[in-house]
Amino acid sequence: MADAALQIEHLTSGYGEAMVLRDITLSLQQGEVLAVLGKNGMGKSTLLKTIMGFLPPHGGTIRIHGTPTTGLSPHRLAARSVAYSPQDQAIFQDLSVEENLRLGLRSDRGFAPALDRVAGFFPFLAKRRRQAAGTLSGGEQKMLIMARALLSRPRLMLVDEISEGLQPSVILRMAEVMRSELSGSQLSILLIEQNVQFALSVAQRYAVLTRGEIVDTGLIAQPGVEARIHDHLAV
Amino acid sequence: MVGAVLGLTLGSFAALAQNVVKIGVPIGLSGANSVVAPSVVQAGQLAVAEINAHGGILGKHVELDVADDGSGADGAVKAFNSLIFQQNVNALITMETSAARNAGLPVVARGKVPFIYTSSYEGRSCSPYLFVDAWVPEQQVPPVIDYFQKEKAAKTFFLVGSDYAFGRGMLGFTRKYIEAHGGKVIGEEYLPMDASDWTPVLSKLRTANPDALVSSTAGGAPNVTLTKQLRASGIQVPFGNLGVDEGTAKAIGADAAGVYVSQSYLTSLDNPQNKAFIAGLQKMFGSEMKTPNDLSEPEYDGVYLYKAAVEKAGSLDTDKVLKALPTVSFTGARGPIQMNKQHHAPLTMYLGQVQQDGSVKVIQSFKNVDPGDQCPKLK
Amino acid sequence: MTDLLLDILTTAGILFVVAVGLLIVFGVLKIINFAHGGFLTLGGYAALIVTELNWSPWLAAPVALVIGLLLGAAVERLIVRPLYSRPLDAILATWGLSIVVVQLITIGFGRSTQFVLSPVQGAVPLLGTSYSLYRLIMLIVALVLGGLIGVVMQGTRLGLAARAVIMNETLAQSLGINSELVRFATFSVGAGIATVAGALITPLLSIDPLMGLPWLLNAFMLVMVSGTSLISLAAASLVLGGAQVVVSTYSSPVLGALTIVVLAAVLLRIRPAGFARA
Amino acid sequence: MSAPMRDAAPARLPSERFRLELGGIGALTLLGLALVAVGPLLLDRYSVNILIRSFLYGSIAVTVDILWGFTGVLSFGQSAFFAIGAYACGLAFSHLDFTPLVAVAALGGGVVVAGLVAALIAWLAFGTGVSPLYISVVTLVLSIVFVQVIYAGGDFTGSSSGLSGFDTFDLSNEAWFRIAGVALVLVTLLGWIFVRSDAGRLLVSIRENEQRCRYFGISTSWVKGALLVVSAVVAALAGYAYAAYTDVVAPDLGDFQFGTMLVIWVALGGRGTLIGPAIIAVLIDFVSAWLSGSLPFVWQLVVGAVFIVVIVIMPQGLGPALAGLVRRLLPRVSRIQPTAARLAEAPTYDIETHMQMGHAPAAVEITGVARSYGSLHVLEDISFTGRRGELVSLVGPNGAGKTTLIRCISDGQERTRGRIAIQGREVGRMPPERCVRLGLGRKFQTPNVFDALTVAESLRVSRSRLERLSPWRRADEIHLPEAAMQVARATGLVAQLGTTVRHLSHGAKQALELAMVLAMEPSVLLLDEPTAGLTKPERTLIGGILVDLVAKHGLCILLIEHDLEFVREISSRIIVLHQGRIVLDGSVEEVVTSELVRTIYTGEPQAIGEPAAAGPGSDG
Repeated sequence: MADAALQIEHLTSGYGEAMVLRDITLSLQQGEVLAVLGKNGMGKSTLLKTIMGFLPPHGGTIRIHGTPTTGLSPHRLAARSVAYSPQDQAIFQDLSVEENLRLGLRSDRGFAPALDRVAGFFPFLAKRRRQAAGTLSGGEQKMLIMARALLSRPRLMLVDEISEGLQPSVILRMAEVMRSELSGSQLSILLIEQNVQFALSVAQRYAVLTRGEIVDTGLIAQPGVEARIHDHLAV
Repeated sequence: MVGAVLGLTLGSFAALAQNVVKIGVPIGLSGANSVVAPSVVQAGQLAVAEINAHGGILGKHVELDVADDGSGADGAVKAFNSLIFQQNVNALITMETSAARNAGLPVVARGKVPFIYTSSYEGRSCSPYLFVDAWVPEQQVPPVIDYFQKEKAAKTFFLVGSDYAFGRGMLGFTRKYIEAHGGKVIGEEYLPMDASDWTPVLSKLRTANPDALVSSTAGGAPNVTLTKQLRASGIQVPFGNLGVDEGTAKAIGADAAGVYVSQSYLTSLDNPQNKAFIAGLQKMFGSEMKTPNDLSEPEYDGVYLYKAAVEKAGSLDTDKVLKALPTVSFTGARGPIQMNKQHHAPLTMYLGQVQQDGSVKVIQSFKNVDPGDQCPKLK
Repeated sequence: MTDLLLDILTTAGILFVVAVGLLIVFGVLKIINFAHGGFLTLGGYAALIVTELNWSPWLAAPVALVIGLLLGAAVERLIVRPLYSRPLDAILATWGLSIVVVQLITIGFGRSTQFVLSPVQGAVPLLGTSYSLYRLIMLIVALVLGGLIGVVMQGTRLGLAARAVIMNETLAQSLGINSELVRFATFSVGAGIATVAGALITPLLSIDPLMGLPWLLNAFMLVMVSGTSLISLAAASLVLGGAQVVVSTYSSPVLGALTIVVLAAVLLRIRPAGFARA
Repeated sequence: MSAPMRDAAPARLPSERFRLELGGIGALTLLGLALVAVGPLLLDRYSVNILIRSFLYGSIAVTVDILWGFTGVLSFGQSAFFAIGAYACGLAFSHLDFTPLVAVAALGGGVVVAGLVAALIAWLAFGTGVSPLYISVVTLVLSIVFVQVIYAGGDFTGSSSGLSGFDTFDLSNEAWFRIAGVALVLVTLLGWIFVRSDAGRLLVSIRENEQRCRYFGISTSWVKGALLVVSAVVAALAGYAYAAYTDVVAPDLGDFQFGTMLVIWVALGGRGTLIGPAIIAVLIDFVSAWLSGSLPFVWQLVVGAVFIVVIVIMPQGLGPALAGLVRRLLPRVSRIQPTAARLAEAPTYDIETHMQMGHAPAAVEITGVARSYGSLHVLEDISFTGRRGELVSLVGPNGAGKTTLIRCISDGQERTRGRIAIQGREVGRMPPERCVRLGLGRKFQTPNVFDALTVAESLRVSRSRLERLSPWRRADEIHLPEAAMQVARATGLVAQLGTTVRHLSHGAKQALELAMVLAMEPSVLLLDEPTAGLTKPERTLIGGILVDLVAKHGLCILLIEHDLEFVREISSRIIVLHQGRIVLDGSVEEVVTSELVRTIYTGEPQAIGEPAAAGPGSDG
């Protein structure tokens, strides 16, 4: 049996004394999309930061493709084909679109064909490659983030609230792009979301995070899932 | 003055010392004087070695104690304190910046030791403990100005100096002398003693376009930077340097060629004492020998003058030595030197011009130039 | 007037060359390297060694570069790296380092002021006046150095990584950039540029163990007002250096020596972010 | 002869501890004075000579430590103040006759000039919005300017030569030794008493968290400025003595290297220990002078190298490192007993008393408030009124502008447009410390506390606006209003009064900050996620206290919360913010059932119209 793309067991993590995540156990199979849903302040971003090596976990283990990664620095994880798109400050505002994209690859070799490929998803990128990324609109910036993550053909993507503040049309486009990249590749995605509809349109499985704990998890294909999730997220 | 009276009655602390005569040399091994200081130390070491070879002073072995004063006042206080109170020297014989000398004098007064100052300086520093065997403006400035006015038909002068007592004192006298002799000073600029960028001064010099330039900068480094930058700027003007010595001129190299100097000692002086002096240095220091110069030779004379005074007094007692000092004489490379009642020495002065190889060619000499009234209150 | 203009331009050039090493270290590492003055001094002594070995004065800068790169690498590993999270302590520790450098130089070379040969002599006719050739060369060096750093930063993968680390180190790390390596390389290069600058300014001036200090202070103030931008540094060098020349020429050199620090302090009070993003 | 009752290790009272320590320092003081008295008899002339200077330097090192080690103000310019005092002496005695009148006038002049310069520096460096690093930059500039001014002074200041040989006090070296020695002992003793007093703890709290202090209504700029002025005066006095003794003043006294050397001594001796820097300063200067003849470079090299090692490996300094070593070797000798003040009820403050005065104004009234950063509008047209006895929750997704709104209410400099009144009084452009005095209390999102203080000390500092802190003793009781007391009791803080805040759990820190804010007796309370990172029982507890505060004491609370369940339980009213605007202001019931709120939270943006772009620029 192939190793899971991401296997998290009994993970506890937080900032200093404050435990934001408690005893999280999750697994993401190869080729799968797992949506982690939850309201603000429930520890979703902390989960990604811990996986990516920015926060040292207080307990538990993280394995990526079977190899324990606890203690590895972020750039080493990136070298292992993990692409991380943070929620805030995810682009270099003062760098050009092209420079932002170049940073998605470990070297400049193979950049041209890779750029052509992602420009196929988001044509505006090719046209605006010289423009400073900070001058793009919010939606365009999110698409740039997605394109940069896909550029290196990662095996595991960690995506933090990519749909936040986007127009419905753009959200649809994002979902399409993700689905097409997933088909026939080894890519697995851990999707952090508040937008339930978007999450459900891309993911196969979901987990609900509330106050640092997983309170519900299951397959999206089940009937009545959407209502169930809404219950978790409601006021 | 209060200290002086006490000093005369109490006598010297240092006199209680061991069976050696200790001579302190507080000097600027670092900072502005660092270029010239090693040659001064060598002159002192030579004198001491010679004296020891001939039985010392009053049969006691002579030791030289050198302390760096950083060419400044603060460092001088530390160096003087250390020499007088820690090393218990019997006398101080040294060449220093005016800042260091002024700062050291109160320490000398407290420690009550004779202080022979061997540096040319701006004049009028008076203390019962202080004797000077080098020139003052009254002796040095006239040869240069007279020569520029007569031979170069200079009417307008530009003065440049380091901003400290010596620089201002020399140029103050120079300005008076020029104006008293019908010349005109069209610019007078100072840079801090440790400054090394003369660009703004040179800009003004270029704009003023004088007939002659006279400079009086601190010891070594400012002389070098000024001369180099003046040459690099392409400004052509007769240049009299009141602060440069032969060793420094050599360090500057070809850039110094053509500069006029007025000195009481030059290596090219043709007399047996000078030949013996240079030969002695060569023998003692070999390849390490620094070119002797107008600031180092007086140190050699100073040590011998002290020896003569001690021997005449028959004691190391400060009071007695101070009384004997104006009465003794020594003939060194600069000729016979005797300090007067006002603690300064009449000297023979030479106007010279630096050559391509850094040596100085004597153009004119002036016999026994009197320092004038330096310290009329001392009797 | 032409002279004044040339004075301003060449002074700005010299200031830029002296400060740029400090600037790139500050940009990438976010710490002020107070050993910068010590590195400048070291560069001066590298030039002195070249002179004493009777090598061509043109070799002074390359020799200084090698010394600076190696020393910078060692210093980053041993002293700077443990202090990344304590920027104030990093200032103090690098100042301690500059004391050590000064004392080592003093032990090795003595305290006295020394001089090096200039690779070129005298003045050249220019725009109706004659002007110091070496100062003009310094202006060209500044332009070339600024251009070179600009090209590296803008045109190469290394420069792109460095800029990414300057702008957002966390994001750069998550994109696979080894920011520790970037910091290491940057500090080493910054030290190398500092020693080269020290070697380049010495033919104009004199060498002593403390020669780096006044330059460090000016460079520090320039970097404080420039932030992390090369263009800002060029502008600050021109404006503040120009003010220094004007004040020195028309008022007094003593006041001129104050111009840069005082103007920079005033600028920082009015606009804490300095020239950057003005 | 009955044995005293023994409690289970009660915390020692501050006054007891203070007296105990005072005994220790008193013994040290006597030892110091004795050494100063016999020193000249035992030491040779040179040592006496050098130590006079070393003692004076030691005094300035103590002032640098109070500024930097305790208060976090790193000044490179203490040398300039020292030199100002020295030049006052040198200039007066050089240009005027030496008479007692001139001597006193010069001393006064030096002190006044140093004080004024320090006040100017403080005004420049401690103004609002000025970078914390600026004080270091501007003091660096001060020392450079000072030296150049002396250079420019020509014959008057002696330029680079300095002034020397002026008539001065006719005192023996022994007398100077005793003057300088006693001065050092006194400065250290007074400094020691001050930093250990209640007021001294305020310095540490400014160093630890200046923002928190300002939100306690403490004018930190004023405190730091006053401290700088006093330090400058002490340095100037030392400088005056130095000049009078050595009979020399030179520009080097005020330069940047000397200023930096003072900082190095303090770092080596141990920041925040006073005695460490004093001893190290004397030791290093003395040894430097002794070795200046034989090993000057090597000695400087050793000092520099040791300094680097200390900064990198033991940033606390040599003194504390040695003390730590001793403590480890003798584990039983110095067990430090926890020290803590008792808590006592403050005379009840009651907002109702104000209310009875009739037509009381609204607790907080916000009219048309907007905040933009350039073209980015974070808040637009926010208007609402918070009344007494009301708990208003502010909810909304990330980036809705909730925290920005709190910031605008508590700092008059923040908003771009609009008016805010607290208790009927306009906030205008007041800085936080003045807003707070209108009756505001603000708790930050992440616990904003003083890590280096104990719980009791923190509470005392938070009360400093209501109860003056003594600069020379430590009080045993802290008077807390009932609400703060309730928080402290319910969360177990009362049992941890002697614990250093650094060692508290996250929940306890949150509770402590809340207790501190309540100790200020605010009428309007701004709470930014007070329960973030707390466990469920802790949250319930805090919720109960908040409800109580509103009901019993008539406070008005504005609460930012993500946990909507919690909001639902405690709020009397909910305001929903979205993209910088108020989209709903209503009762709990209205908000909970609102379709609009549901869509905001589950991300179906078409329901609330066109979303603005997250960044500037046009949408593409």
